[in-house]
Amino acid sequence: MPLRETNIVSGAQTKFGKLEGLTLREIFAEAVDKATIGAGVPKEDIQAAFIGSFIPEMLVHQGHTAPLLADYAGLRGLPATRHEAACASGATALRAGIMAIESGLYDTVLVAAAEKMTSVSTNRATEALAAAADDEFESSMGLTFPGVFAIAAVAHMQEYGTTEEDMALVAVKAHRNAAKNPLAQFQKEISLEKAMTPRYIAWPLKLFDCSPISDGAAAIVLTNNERAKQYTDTPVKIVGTGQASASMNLCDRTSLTSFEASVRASRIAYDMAGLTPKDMDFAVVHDCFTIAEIIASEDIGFFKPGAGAKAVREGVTAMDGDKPINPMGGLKAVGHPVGATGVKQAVVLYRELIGEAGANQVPNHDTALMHNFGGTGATAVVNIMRRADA
Amino acid sequence: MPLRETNIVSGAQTKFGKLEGLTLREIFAEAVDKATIGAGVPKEDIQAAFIGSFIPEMLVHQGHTAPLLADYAGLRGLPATRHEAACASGATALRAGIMAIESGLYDTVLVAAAEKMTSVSTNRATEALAAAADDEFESSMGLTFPGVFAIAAVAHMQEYGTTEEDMALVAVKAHRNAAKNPLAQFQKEISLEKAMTPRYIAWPLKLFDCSPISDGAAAIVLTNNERAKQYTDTPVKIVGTGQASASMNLCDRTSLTSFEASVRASRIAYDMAGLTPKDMDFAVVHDCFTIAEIIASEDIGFFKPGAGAKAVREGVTAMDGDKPINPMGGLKAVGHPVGATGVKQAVVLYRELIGEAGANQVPNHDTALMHNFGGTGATAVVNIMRRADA
Amino acid sequence: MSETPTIEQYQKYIQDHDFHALKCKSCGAVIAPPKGMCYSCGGTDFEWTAVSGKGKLVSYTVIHVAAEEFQEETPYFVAIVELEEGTRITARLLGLDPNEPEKVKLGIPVKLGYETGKSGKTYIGFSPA
Amino acid sequence: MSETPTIEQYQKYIQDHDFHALKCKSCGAVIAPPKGMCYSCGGTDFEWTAVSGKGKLVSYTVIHVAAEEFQEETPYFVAIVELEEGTRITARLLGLDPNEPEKVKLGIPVKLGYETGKSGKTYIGFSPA
Ligand SMILES: [Zn+2]
Ligand SMILES: [Zn+2]
Repeated sequence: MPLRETNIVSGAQTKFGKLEGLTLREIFAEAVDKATIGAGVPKEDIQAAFIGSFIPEMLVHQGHTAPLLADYAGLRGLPATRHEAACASGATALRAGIMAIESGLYDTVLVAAAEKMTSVSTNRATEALAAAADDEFESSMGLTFPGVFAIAAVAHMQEYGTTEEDMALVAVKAHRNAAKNPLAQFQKEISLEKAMTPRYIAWPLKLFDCSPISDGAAAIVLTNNERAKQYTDTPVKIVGTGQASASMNLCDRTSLTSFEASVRASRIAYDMAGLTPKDMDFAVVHDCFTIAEIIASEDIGFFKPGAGAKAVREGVTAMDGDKPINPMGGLKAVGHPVGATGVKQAVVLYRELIGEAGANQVPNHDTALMHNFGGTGATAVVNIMRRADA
Repeated sequence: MPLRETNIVSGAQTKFGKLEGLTLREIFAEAVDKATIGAGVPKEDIQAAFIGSFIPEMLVHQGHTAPLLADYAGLRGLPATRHEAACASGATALRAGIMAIESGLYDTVLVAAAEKMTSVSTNRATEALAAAADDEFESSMGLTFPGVFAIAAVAHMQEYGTTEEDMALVAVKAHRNAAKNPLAQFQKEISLEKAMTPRYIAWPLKLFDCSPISDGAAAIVLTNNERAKQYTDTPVKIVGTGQASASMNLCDRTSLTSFEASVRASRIAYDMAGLTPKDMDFAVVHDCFTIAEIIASEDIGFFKPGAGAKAVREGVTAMDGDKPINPMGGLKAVGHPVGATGVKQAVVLYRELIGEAGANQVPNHDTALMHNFGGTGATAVVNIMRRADA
Repeated sequence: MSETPTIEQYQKYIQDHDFHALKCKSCGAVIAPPKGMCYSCGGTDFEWTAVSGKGKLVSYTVIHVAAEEFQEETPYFVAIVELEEGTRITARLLGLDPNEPEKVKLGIPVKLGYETGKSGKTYIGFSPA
Repeated sequence: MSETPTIEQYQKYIQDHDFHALKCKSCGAVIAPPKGMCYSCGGTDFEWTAVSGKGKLVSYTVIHVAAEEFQEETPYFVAIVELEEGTRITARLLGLDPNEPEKVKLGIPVKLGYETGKSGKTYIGFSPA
């Protein structure tokens, strides 16, 4: 049965990138202000805040971030909880918001997420990100976050003939889309040649296969059916939601060419919504690395296993293709402030679905899917959204 | 309106203390096994896991802890999310579990929490705990976690005449109760004289005013009304739940002698349950420091502002008093593996309410309240529970 | 952007021994430490303001066990002070003996100053006025 | 308690160049790295078992950008290897040139060994059999 009560009535993000001179809480407050007072939702209407952030402990030496961020953003006193699932932190906060609305405990809630990553060195950020993998059995032998995806890439290349060039084409598409997105970290197209520059991070993944280190925040407001119309004429309904996990260790997974948690989460979300991949007009997927977008496009059922690379080559996932993926530029080119990404994805769906994505607007925009995953696929969240009037 | 669907059908904790040679995941799995297979709840019945942990990033260099812990404990593939609110991490995980059940998205869920603190030095643990305060404006000038409670203690002493001896009596009571609790870190009574040993941590708080550094885990199973009876004849219903926040900075609070988030959270919980402090047979409150128990006993409405110390002196909060508080020994003597505490409190309520608290059984046990708070009171969660047959 | 008060600038003012608070452009409330929204009126536009430096002692402690970074500085006072302008801030206490904390009286008038710790970091501090 | 396999002991075996896996007492499944519950049968009782050390290469990468602790060791291989006994583990690859990763073939037989990194820590590694 589709979710009954959950509507998105506003959504906003800060610019992503190196936000010089601004702290985590200032970035967070900017997104909250845009999604509340900036969108006609008074802060007094917000009854609870569900906040995603991955690793402020290591990046800015701050835990207990939810009340801190909520208070700074003028949401003093509200129940404010932080949700952490590595790169899926944002989407797990969103799911908490969904359950809060569906349970009837709250009418209107804020879901917001932020990460401040650029105040530490690249090695230190790499170390913080490695906390998303298994410290005892992976990170402690020097396996990195890109390294895990590189291992998946090598398996995918071997099994399906995916090439380094296919991966590079994902980066080229991401930059092409982001070039029109004023909130993106990189607003410049890149050539295939440039994307293929052999600067290896974790072979065979090169610099341009990797999403950057970014600061940023995003926020949305969820409300129930009764209240939705008081904020907007075009609420977006979340009709299906799925979350699944897998073993943290890549070595314990059944398959290296598919992320089982993504497959399971999307199946649950489709079943709940009563929809299939064919019904999706577009998708926003978790392209932390180029290979991750290819695998995700297969895992969510847009393409058969192994057919993801071909879809990229043939432009099927381009903005004007049959199944646009990451029409605003994805993590790769818009940036990846880790914990914020899941909520930013919801903002992208919201803006595209209501037809306010500007130069990045996809032509068909009734129904879409977001796919956010955590770490190396140990957490996956899939949400299916639909314009209320669609 | 009271919560309708949420039942606790099992609850267990590991021993708290220095659990030598065991990692976070092993401790976690022990609690999960006790609360599932050990209590007649097959793991296959669990549909989602809500996990509390405060700061594994700094204590054991591990983020993305929910899928890691769930997988290790044999809950592979389930949606598993981590909830963080400093020392209230456990209770925020519990609230997520409540909303999951009330929303109808899940029938049976696990709420579990763990912390491994003893693998680092005391200074390092102090630093990790300080991440629960405001890094920019408190921790960065050397204010510690005990320091914040010391500031509150000084204000309480000035305003109400509370004394260092009153605080020491809280410690004496905690140790007296814990002496009968085989899972407690300290199972030895202490004299008032010993509790008054002038070894200051943050003046006027002394060593025996502070809860210890501990390892430990706790887990409970929540299920809806339809399923509850298949696991136990004595489910415990969660009838009211409240959460509130306050500014992170103590200096921004209206009052230093009361934690406003505790007052607000308990008011919400009482209103939801349709009950008052008079209806409570006993309470488990967050006694991270002795002064915190005194203030909490006032904030939850058991005693008037300023009357908490008198209640301790007169034995009202003792196991055989009119309003027993922390009958199993509290954080002070049972231990305080930070993120695990909120779930452990729920386990205590569950065991007391169903009459299985052994030597620590309170005489009246129909209805009770748990109060868990985070950091220096910036998060507070209050839940009111009642035996289903009461 | 450059005129909008930031936390970075707030901290820099302290390091420069030139404490500034925020002032709400809508209602005039003086706010420190910085907030993104005025507690009094909900305004979000702020400007810098100097303060008189006069205040009174609200409460305090003496830290004996600290995070590694500060352990060398123990014992030291940390206090909450209410400024004449109405806002409260967390600061060190100066000119008092941390080994005789019971001699300090709440409510005494204090004045703003600065202290440089062994770490080289400068803290706001208040001494009896 | 002392006979129950722990993660601490698993790591110690590796440091001692004496790799051991867990064996499920109910179904005999060999498991490494350690788990609290057997994936095959749901059992929770384990004992230590030695392994043949034979396996095959499932996939791999070469790390160029690492956490600070490992940066000095770059470039280095990290691989997933499936042991003859059926379980898969993450390990270093030994005896191959990390500057020519494209020459490594998936599926090749490998045998268990050890490598001590510049940090002084010992890793499990596999070299072509
Ligand atoms: Zn104002
Ligand atoms: Zn088995």
